[in-house]
Amino acid sequence: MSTPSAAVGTREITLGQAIKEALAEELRRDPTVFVMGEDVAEAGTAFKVLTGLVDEFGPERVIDTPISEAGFTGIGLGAAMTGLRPVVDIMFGDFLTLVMDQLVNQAAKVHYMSGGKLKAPLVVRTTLGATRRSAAQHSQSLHAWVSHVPGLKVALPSTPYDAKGLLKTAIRDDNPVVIFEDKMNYQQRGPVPEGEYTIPFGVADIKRPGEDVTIVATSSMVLAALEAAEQLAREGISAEVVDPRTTVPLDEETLVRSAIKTSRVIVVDEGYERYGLTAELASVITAGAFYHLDAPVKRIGAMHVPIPFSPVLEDLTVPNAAAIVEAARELCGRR
Amino acid sequence: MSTPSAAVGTREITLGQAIKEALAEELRRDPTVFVMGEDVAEAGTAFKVLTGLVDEFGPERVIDTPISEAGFTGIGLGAAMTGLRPVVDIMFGDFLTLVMDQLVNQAAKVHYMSGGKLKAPLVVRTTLGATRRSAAQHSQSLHAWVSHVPGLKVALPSTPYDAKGLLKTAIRDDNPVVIFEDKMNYQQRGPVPEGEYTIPFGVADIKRPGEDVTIVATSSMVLAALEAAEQLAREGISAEVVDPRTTVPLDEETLVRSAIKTSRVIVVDEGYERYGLTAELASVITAGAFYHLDAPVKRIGAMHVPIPFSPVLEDLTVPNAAAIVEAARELCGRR
Amino acid sequence: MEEDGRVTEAMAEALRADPEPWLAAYRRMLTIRHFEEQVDDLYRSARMPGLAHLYAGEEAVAVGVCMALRDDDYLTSTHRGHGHCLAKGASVDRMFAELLGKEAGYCRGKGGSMHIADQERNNLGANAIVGGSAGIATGAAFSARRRGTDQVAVCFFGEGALGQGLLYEAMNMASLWRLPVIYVCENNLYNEYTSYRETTAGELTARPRAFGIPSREVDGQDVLAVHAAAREAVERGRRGDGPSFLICHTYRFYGHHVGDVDRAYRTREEERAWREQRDPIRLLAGHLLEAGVDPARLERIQEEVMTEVRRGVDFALEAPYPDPSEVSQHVYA
Amino acid sequence: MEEDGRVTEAMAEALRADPEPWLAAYRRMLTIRHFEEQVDDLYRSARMPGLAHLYAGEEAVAVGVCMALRDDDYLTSTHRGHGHCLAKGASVDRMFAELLGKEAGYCRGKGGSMHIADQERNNLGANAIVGGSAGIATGAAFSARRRGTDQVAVCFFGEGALGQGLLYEAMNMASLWRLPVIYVCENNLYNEYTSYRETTAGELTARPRAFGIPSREVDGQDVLAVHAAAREAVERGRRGDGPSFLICHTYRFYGHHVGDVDRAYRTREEERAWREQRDPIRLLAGHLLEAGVDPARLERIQEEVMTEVRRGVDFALEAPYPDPSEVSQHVYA
Ligand SMILES: Cc1ncc(C[n+]2csc(CCOP(=O)(O)OP(=O)(O)O)c2C)c(N)n1
Ligand SMILES: Cc1ncc(C[n+]2csc(CCOP(=O)(O)OP(=O)(O)O)c2C)c(N)n1
Ligand SMILES: [Mg+2]
Ligand SMILES: [Mg+2]
Repeated sequence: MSTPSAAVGTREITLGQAIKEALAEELRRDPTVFVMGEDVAEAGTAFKVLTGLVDEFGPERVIDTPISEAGFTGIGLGAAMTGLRPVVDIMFGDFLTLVMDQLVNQAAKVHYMSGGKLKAPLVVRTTLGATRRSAAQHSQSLHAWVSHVPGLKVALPSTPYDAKGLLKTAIRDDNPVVIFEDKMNYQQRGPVPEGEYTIPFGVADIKRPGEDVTIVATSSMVLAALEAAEQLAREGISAEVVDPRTTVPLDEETLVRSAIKTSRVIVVDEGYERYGLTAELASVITAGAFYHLDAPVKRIGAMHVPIPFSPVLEDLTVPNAAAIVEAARELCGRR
Repeated sequence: MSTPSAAVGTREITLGQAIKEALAEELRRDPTVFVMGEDVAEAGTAFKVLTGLVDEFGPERVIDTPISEAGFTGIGLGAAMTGLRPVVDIMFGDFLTLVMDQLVNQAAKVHYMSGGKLKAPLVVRTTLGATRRSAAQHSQSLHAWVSHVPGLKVALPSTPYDAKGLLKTAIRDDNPVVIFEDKMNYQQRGPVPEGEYTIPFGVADIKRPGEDVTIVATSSMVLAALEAAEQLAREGISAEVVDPRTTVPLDEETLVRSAIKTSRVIVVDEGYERYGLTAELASVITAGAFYHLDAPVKRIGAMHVPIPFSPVLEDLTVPNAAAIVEAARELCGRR
Repeated sequence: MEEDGRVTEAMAEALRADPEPWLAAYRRMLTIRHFEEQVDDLYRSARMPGLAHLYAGEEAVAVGVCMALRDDDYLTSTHRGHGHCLAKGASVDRMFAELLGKEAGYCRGKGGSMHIADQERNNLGANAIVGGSAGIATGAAFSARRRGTDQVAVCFFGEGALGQGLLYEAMNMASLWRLPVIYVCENNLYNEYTSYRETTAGELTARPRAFGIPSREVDGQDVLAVHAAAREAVERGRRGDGPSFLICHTYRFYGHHVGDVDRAYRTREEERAWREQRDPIRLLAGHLLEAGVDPARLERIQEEVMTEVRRGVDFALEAPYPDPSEVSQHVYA
Repeated sequence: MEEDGRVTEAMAEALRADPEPWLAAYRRMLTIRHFEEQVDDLYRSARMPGLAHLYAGEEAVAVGVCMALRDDDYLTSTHRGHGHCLAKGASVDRMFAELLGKEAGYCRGKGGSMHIADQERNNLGANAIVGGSAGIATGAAFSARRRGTDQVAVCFFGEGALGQGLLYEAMNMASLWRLPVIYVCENNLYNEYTSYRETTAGELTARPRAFGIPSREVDGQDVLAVHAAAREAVERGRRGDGPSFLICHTYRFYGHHVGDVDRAYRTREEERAWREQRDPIRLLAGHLLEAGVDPARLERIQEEVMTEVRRGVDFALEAPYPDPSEVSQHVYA
């Protein structure tokens, strides 16, 4: 697992702080980088993740926009095509619905359509995750949509360490990158080295090694998977937790290798299960490890319903540790 | 296969004519139905599919709009919520990028968010399919996106018969339905009964029965699959071609049954392969038929590249009969 | 707004002649105020899930507009939608139930504060996407027209929604097709935590006019002025003369949402000035007393409203949550 | 457009004083015309894949605007983009190669007619999404501003793009941030097959003004008038005074695209009137001859242009297609 050993100069910070650090470092390093979005400056975003950033870099580089997601994503794209490196903030992942044209028909295709002559080093930061009691239009995890689109790269950090390293890589990448942050985990703490580092795209991380069953988990579901692995360990089942970290590019090899080792696989993602991430990951693993698998890859995604407001209902719609433990027991023939 | 026997009153008409017939019949049957979109009236759409419709039903029910996809989809939704049954025309499926908020955050969720008290009987007609030399922004097949969203139903007709029956069902459905037409197949002819009929959603159609290998194909790929099946038959391989016809609801049972029968499965779809339709169909089939499969389900989708203009390149990006034949031979150990 | 001044004078006379409708308006505004104070309390006492955007301070807008509507007229609302819902006639108890995620709520607890709707009164619902209902409201007006009724549709939105392109697409078609829709822009000076002046170029009134839609600025704290303007717009719609646009200048007395307590983006002085000099409820009470209404009546109304709100909260707190099986119901009709 | 009348007079004098720049403009306009006629021929003779939207008839707009630009100024274009590309200085042969899907094309044959771009002259490309480049052009202006250059960005679009909300979102920010972008609306009277009058409510000029952007109507067939207005807008942008909006009234001599041959949505009379009385190339030739330019020069230019275009087509027809391996290149930088 590639999180730092308790080396000199490693501290525990929150996911939110890790993201702010990544932005601050890149803003310092590269004058062409800037941040733009609704209430990102004085307010430091609706999630208070960027508090103070504008004080260091000024309103010229940390820019409050009107409530015009399509418009400022397009402006970000134009800036990216002409020498700048914008980091555009889309407050809730649900609002990606408003920028799909700028992202998919424009940003993703500029490099290809121009025969490789134009580039769009645009970063879109947005959120995913439910159970915040924010109801159907503020709780979706829509990363499957952008993962489906050639020309876009997609990152799904699950820890403060990954968030900082992946965001810095995204900013330095010459392609449009969409990075999804789990809005429920901004306060989650984890070790992050003092020094400069980046995390390459397309390299999965084994968050916990194991032998009996592989749990491939993304973003918000990595914590659930680790919790499940703990529980399973107590029951004598050794679970390996693999976090792809980026869906495009996807580290197929690491996923398949783990599947071949354990011969039992669960794929967990907070997006809708149908036509979502779990289908692709399950298919890739099945294609690569078919003859080693004891059973079909078990998919666990969000229920096929709009996310309800009522807490008693909302909690039923997203995967959790208990569901993962259930699935693992079943795969391992423990019932 | 549920296309009509050469019964009395069955004629050969084109897919485009079938669609116009479905609309004309529903416009006649139900005064609350209306059609709205860019150039749908006098021009009869950019594909000339609705030519003449406005002459029978007038500009009050076949309505030309400004170039405002989000706006008129929203207006369609508001009309649907208040007693009408709009059929909204989105000229190219690529423009779905502009209506995702109205479709996904609004139409798909209205019924659920209101606790079942509001309804949105909205139909969105749009297109998919490449090789028209229309380049990256007019050639995508984005049906995976909407299939991922609870609250939406999605139909993918592959024949004139299915197109007419599914469109009529869509118009009578009380939910938002997105129906994708293959823009390259509007001239394709097929048998369609004179009389009234509809086709239920969630019922796959076996377009060609077979024993050795199952080819699950959607929309534009059904023709390619049938062509491949012909070729394979000549080689002594009996291929069964299954067309799901709707992705939501999905007839999992028929797909799995065929897979169990043949033990070899190919899934073909013109959308991008990664994080697309083939992943879900392959996963559903694998989950249901795992212990009966000789090999992992073979997925064939569009190449992970924006669709290039140059014909010599574009033709390489979409699946075709040859690729299907290749895959079938391999699955059947014929090489 | 000299014109509105005159209108208000006319209304004031009408009020003196027959205070009853204005006493009803007073009751509604007071109900909204107490409802929202209750919501804030429910949040602070951790008895309400999630957040809520309070309408307190803006009551004259929703009530002044909805007084001009019939039950069968349509309305679309926003994330700050409790006031619109109550003004259209929803009942306090079922609204509280919705905010607490209870089955007795208007949406069976599935919508919550940001999606509250009242189908019985053609309130098509609050919308958590800023500007997201511009098309829906315009479509409802289109539908009324097509069905040959004289219903109108009111589209409430905050000034922040002027940033959303959808609004302009919808206004263009409403104007082309002369649809009976009234766009009501509630300018409470802030898009979340940012002053609307930093997000809005040019003249507000010029936006609708650019699409051939008559627009008018109104003092959103004066229910008489709002109602006068709304009545005109509604009549215009019913006559088939097309859409109208009202810009109501108003202010939210609380933060952007119940959790927005420090409010560094605006001064306490500004807040005090609005609360003390521009409270729409106090202003209406003043009109009523001037008109010779017995202060005791206002007090009685106050007591009745407080009782109703208290009963509503108690009802909601005791009401049962939806059955778990509800989770997969109503995905499809 | 009396004001533009005066401007034209001034320009006419300038033209008499020094006809050279206008002879260059004449050459560009003529190149566009012959280029498009060639494209039509390639389509009708089935030698070009797909369709193309011809700019013939609108030459004065692209050329008049681009004459006011430097090579390093930015430009975004539309599905009807050949004219913009040539006016910015692209070469005929590589353009034909792109339209035929050849590797020698500006986009290696991967973009085609609807995505043609010319990176060497900061033409950020044609866009097949109506209004799709409003944000990109505004962002290029933002970038110029942030990088401290005095570059400007021109956003060309048809009047149909006035239907797209994105344009209003972008104009609002351009105005708020005083960005050096010039929105050039080419009003050729039709959105595809529908008259713009059926799709556009209110006054065209009021749309940008509603966002505080000065707007001006120009005779799009008079390159002198277009250039005068464009020069002013460009200077304004370079000075840091913010965006401008030009509405150029023009006409496409061909159908919406090369396959649109019956054109039932407009009359042959209307077409004839524009072709005979409002041909921008004839109008400029008239100015030049009045100014005493030797007719022989115009003829020579005509011959040179025709040769260049013929050579360009031959080059493109003979040029090789991209290697199949190109298909998966340039997906990611
Ligand atoms: C499309 C969209 N973008 C951003 C948000 C987040 N958001 C919620 S309320 C709000 C401010 C809205 O301001 P305004 O429209 O003036 O309404 P007010 O809150 O002032 O009543 C924002 C940005 C959203 N809900 N929808
Ligand atoms: C968003 C979008 N909607 C629809 C289309 C289909 N379409 C292509 S060109 C066109 C008409 C554009 O009219 P206008 O903007 O006036 O440009 P013109 O063709 O007249 O130059 C339409 C509707 C498109 N390309 N993009
Ligand atoms: Mg506001
Ligand atoms: Mg036009």
